[in-house]
Amino acid sequence: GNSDTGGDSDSSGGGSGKLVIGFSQVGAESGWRTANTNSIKESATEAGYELKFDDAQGKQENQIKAIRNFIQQKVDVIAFSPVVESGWDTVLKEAKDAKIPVILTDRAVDSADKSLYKTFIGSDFVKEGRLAGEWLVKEKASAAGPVNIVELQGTTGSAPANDRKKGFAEAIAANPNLKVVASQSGDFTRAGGKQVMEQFLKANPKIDVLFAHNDDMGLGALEAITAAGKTPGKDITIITIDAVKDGMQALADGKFNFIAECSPLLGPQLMDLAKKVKAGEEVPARVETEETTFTQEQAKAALPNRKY
Amino acid sequence: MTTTPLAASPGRAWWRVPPRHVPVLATAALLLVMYSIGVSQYQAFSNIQVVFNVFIDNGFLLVVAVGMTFVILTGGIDLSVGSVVAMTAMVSASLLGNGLHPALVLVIALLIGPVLGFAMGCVIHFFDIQPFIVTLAGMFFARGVCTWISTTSIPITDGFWTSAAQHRIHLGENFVSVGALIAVAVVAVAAAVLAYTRLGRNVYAVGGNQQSALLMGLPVGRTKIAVYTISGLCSAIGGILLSFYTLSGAPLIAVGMELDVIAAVVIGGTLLTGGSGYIFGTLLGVLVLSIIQTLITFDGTLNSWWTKIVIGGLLFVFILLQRLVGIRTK
Amino acid sequence: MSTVRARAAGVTGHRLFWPLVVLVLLLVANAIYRPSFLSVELKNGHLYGSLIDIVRLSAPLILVALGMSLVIATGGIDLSVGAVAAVAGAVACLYISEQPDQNSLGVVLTAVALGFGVALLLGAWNGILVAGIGIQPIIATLILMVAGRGLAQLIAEGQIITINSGPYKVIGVGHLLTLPFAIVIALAVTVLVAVLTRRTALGMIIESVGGNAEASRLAGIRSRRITFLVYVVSAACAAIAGFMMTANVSSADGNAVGLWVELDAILAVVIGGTALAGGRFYLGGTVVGALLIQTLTTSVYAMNIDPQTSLLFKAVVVIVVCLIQAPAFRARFRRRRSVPVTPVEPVGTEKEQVPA
Amino acid sequence: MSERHPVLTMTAISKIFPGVRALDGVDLRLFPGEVHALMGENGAGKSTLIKVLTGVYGTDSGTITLDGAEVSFSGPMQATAAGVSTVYQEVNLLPNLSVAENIYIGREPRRLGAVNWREMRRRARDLLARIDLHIDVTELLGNYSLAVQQMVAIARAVDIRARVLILDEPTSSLDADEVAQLMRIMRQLRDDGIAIIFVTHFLDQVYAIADRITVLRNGRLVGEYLTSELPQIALVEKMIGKELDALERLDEATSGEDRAALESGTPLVAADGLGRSGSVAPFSLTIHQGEVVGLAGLLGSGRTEVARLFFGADRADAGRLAVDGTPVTIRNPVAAIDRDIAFCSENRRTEGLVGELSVRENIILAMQAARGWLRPVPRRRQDELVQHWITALSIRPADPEMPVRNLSGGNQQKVLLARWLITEPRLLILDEPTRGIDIGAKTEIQRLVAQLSDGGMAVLFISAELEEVLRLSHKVAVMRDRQLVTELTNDDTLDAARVMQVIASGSSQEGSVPA
Ligand SMILES: Nc1ncnc2c1ncn2[C@@H]1O[C@H](COP(=O)(O)OP(=O)(O)OP(=O)(O)O)[C@@H](O)[C@H]1O
Ligand SMILES: Nc1ncnc2c1ncn2[C@@H]1O[C@H](COP(=O)(O)OP(=O)(O)OP(=O)(O)O)[C@@H](O)[C@H]1O
Ligand SMILES: [Mg+2]
Ligand SMILES: [Mg+2]
Repeated sequence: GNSDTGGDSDSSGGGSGKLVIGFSQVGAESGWRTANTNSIKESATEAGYELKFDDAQGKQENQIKAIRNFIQQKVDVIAFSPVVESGWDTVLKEAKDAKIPVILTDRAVDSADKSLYKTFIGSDFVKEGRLAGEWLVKEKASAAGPVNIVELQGTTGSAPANDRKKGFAEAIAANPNLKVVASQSGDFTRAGGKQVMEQFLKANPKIDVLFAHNDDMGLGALEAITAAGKTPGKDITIITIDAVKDGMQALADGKFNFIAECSPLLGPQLMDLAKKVKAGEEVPARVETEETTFTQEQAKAALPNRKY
Repeated sequence: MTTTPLAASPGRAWWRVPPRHVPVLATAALLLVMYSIGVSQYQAFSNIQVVFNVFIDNGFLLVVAVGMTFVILTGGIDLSVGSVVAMTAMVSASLLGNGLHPALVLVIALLIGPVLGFAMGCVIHFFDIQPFIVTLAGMFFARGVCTWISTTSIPITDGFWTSAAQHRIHLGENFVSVGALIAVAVVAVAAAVLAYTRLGRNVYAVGGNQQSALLMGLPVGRTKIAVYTISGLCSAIGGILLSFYTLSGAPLIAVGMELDVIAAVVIGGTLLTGGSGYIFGTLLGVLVLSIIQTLITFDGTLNSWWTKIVIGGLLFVFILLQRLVGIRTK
Repeated sequence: MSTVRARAAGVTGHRLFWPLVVLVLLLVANAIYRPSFLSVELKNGHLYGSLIDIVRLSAPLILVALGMSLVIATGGIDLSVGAVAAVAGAVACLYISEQPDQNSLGVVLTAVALGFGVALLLGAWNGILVAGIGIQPIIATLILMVAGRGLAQLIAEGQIITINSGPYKVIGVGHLLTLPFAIVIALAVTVLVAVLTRRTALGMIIESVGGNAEASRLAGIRSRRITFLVYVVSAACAAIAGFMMTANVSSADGNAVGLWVELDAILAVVIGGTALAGGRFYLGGTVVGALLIQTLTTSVYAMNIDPQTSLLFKAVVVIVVCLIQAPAFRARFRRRRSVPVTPVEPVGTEKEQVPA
Repeated sequence: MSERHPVLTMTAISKIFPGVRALDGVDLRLFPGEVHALMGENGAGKSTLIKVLTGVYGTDSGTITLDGAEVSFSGPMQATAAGVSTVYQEVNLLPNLSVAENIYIGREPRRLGAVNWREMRRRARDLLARIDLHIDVTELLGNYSLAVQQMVAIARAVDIRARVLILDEPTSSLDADEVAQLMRIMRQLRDDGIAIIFVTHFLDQVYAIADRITVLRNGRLVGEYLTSELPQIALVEKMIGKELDALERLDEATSGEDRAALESGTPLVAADGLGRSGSVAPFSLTIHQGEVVGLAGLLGSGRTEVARLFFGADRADAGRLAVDGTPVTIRNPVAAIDRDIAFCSENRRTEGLVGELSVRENIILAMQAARGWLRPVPRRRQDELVQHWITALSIRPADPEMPVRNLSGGNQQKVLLARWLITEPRLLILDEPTRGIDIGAKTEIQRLVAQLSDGGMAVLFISAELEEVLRLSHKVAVMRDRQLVTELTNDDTLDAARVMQVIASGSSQEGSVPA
């Protein structure tokens, strides 16, 4: 029932009653995000906590509003995946004043005052980009001539797009033969990835590598590559990030070459942290999600047990 | 049958509300009903702070909606507002980051919006181009400036900005922010301008019938340019408030805000065809959107997609009731 | 000589002249950047090239914009087209994904019919709100714009539905007589809408409702029915666009399908010369507008314009289009041309004047 | 005459619209303290001349001097500021604002820089009281009838202290009383030394008030005359450019002789206690085939409302309606048109024409609507019909593809009439069909009505001009205060004075059927 959910706001003792977590999600803009939401919801149910879930529909304003409302409702712990990095100090201060601990998930904030939140749990986008780049450097170590790379960026101005681009660029700087010849935004969508790739293929006669900031754009680009009469995975090496099911399938099928995982399954770790934070235990300032990378063989092995 | 007196003026007694105020009052009443539902359903909803938060969290939306009300009253539309808000915040953040004096930044930031608005108004008036397309170009332009400045968000650490952002004005146990007060002040000024100045009258006149207004010797062009400038100014103020609110400039902030703003204005009873509506209505419109949002957050059980469906549903119920009340009193 | 000039005046005075000029300029710019841009070759019996891409990619936009033209002609606006496209695509893909044999033509036809049916319902919903209850169109369709996205996600439970259906894929990437099938569909629908509105009296009736609804009612036109109808047509067009978009990538993404297509569609309609206030509509103009918008997007990719500045580039082009299209703007840069004037009958009487 | 200097001179004014030379070297002189009538057929260029003067349109050539100084207004705002106050032909006010605002917008009384609403209302009330209009000035203007709006427009123009006052067909929607009021005000202003340009198609009014007449034809100046030196017949001849023969010989078109024949048989349309609360009190009225029923009454007496009930434009909430003796419910115009009823609305701009569509499209609109969208009227047939009526009603310019909004006021009215005539209705409701139409065309329309009724068409005829009603109708129904008070048979004894008396007293002593 929803009419009584606001009722247990007085259970601030932590010992009595259920732990109440207010969680503000960015939105439901991708399958990845939905998996992330589901993981958090399921873990909360399993742990027996009460979860107040809010969907900010991709707007920072909405998230700030939601956090304010959580403060009003005197939840025990506030967790949220910030839409953007900056701009949280004011509301986080209010949370601090109300003595409600805050946990950041998935994306970090750039507050100078680190005491505003207890911990961060999530992936490191720069690292994902770097992993992708490092694999490529190793893969093409023997390449004699120049290697032409095209890049499919995420939504212009979004944190994952910025960071993954940065990490990748840093990594491939190791080999001057590796050169990004074209880089455009595919808005993280399949249709966008396909449309941009079509033009890349026409504009650049020799493309050796495609780096896509997420699986979906990579999957869209696959279609463009096939339509242009090339063999994905062979003629063009494809590297993506995320490792959602469709992406893993493509990897297992040999159409992708490498995926750096960005795991959405933060739920269990988050619940664990929430409990510790509420109990006043020490927690590390930064908890990274357990993530890995996949090659084609690893994907074949992992695919049967993937949850999302 | 005896001769009925010439029912010339739709006669009415003093206690009856003029028919054209009915929609606004109906909206206000419905808003109260909605609020009561929230209070009865969710415990903490009755805190006064919830009401204050509505103003704190929607200050910039309110200010921008005020500007949009002027534009829509003339029968125009301004799609650039969301981007101009973002651009203002972005410019402020980057200038502050470069160590410019906050007062100077404030002036510059407050100038950019009106200048762009003025330019758009001139194009709309002198070249007789549809506002939709001109302001859409303005929207691309302003957003382009945002990403051009930086693709990453820029934090603001300036002392003036942070104190304006974090200063709380206490009213009893509760508090409001500086931004909320500015927003309320803008609403008051705008309402006065619309009701008590020539500009205000001309705005309604242009919206009523541009051709007639012209023939009546009213400054149609000047009025049209003025409203887009005002809208630009309001967007600039909104941008400043947003930069207070988030203490940063982000290139992708306030995307799609123009739709929220237009929705708020129209829910407030302003006709999109122009000539009829009130600032007070716009205030109510913003409150309605915000209460819907608050209700959903307080509920806290909705799925992402159910959130959207419920927002749409509540909007529908609200509009429907508003409409039915309107018809009933006709 | 003078006829040449008159004819030139007639051509440059045409509504579509300037949008077409900009379109050609964009293509020329692309060709200069990369000469092969304009080349069209035949690969495995399919036409292949950037120009073909542009037309194919603009197909969904053309469809949505056609429906939007009719809505705008009645003085309305339909913000929900993107959401409707997403819902229709999601319904079709969901149905296909649940069938054992995704490659069966029957399955695909059923799926398309289902998606189409749902879209018609959504269109009818919009129509009832606007024509029946009398809610302002922008708000009435905003409701569905928000809720429809939710619906699309609900159908797919927030996931991307991936399908593997040959026949369905044809809608997006198939070919017919060397032409991409999407182009064929867009062409067919354009012709259909044109015939329905211009070969019958429907177009004029729509324009009359948009021009003056009350006068039309008093002339015996069922204004409400017409208004209702255009929203249904708009939803139907959006649905086809939705199939195309989802078929293009063989997957339905409740969030991404048709995102912001309503803005592009309105822009296309307006560039095409239809006034947002309602009244006259120009289907040909709408098609040109849609092509122009897609060319703009493709140019950004093809010329590899930095994504950071691509919006500024778009803004400049849109401003240029609307400026040179505006007669008031061109009038400032042009000598006054003599206008053919119908001769008046001579007035017999001398001018007479009486003293003051 | 004494040596006076004109306050305004326009010399060799030309104005070209795409495809139309609306003005061709026209001169106009205007002296202080005179009423100067500007005359001409529909489309002669009167309104255009005025709009050129006030800067709505730019001139293609020619000069304008005001008080000896050459001026060129960029718009009405400048013209008003220079002392030229104008009432344009179509009522150009703002229906979304209150009456008081409409009068004072642009020069609102202010206190401390803020609009002083109370003062504005007070002044508006006083001003309207001076022209005998007692209405709620806080009410939206749009809620009042066209006639009231016209009076408000006049009040606005008159209240602006101007040197030149221009009235473009101000009387077309006014009835006799209002016209008298207006004349009184005009005389007063003239005596104060204000120069007035007066456009009208009513010759009586011209001769009652104008000192001087300028005649235009086809965009050219025919001449300037002193009223006292120009007989009516000569004026008409100058306007239409040919000898005026059988123009005025219509009087015997109707007579009471065939009344008995008309009244026999079931009436074509019979209203029994038809009414709508808040609009018209229940009334009964029958109209037979071939009969012309005139509706007489003062402004706002409810004539339009009666017409709208017959047509289903408003829904009746009381009483019954029978067509051919069978009871019918007419809920909307479609139902009325199905029963061969046509309604030519008085307010052509908001309820009649679709300005953006062409003359052709406007003319076939009703016919097309009746056929349904699937069966378009073949283009050839459209052209035939349209061409026929353009010639028959001499619609100018005779270009069927011209947007109707570019036509002169009178020609627009003719287009509206043509729309309904091609549907060949059995009952034609004409609400002020001759408003703003020049005498030539007016006679033409009157002749047409007589002809149609001879051919068996029933006509419900509403006009502010009592003479016209009497000339055409077999029967006159008198309205007063939104009630139908009586019906008068139009026999030889009935004249305008009688009808006026009935209107004034609200009852008739003899020969009447109580409502
Ligand atoms: N905006 C316009 N565009 C094109 N033609 C126009 C426009 N305005 C007027 N005309 C044409 O100019 C001519 C003169 O019109 P005008 O309105 O001056 O006539 P008028 O003398 O006032 O007639 P009426 O007695 O019917 O009001 C007409 O042929 C009309 O069609
Ligand atoms: N002199 C007046 N004073 C106040 N109200 C008036 C006056 N004249 C008309 N009205 C208003 O005008 C409105 C419309 O009247 P209506 O159109 O029914 O009259 P009508 O008989 O058709 O007159 P007409 O067609 O000559 O304008 C009525 O609501 C009435 O209140
Ligand atoms: Mg005229
Ligand atoms: Mg009337």
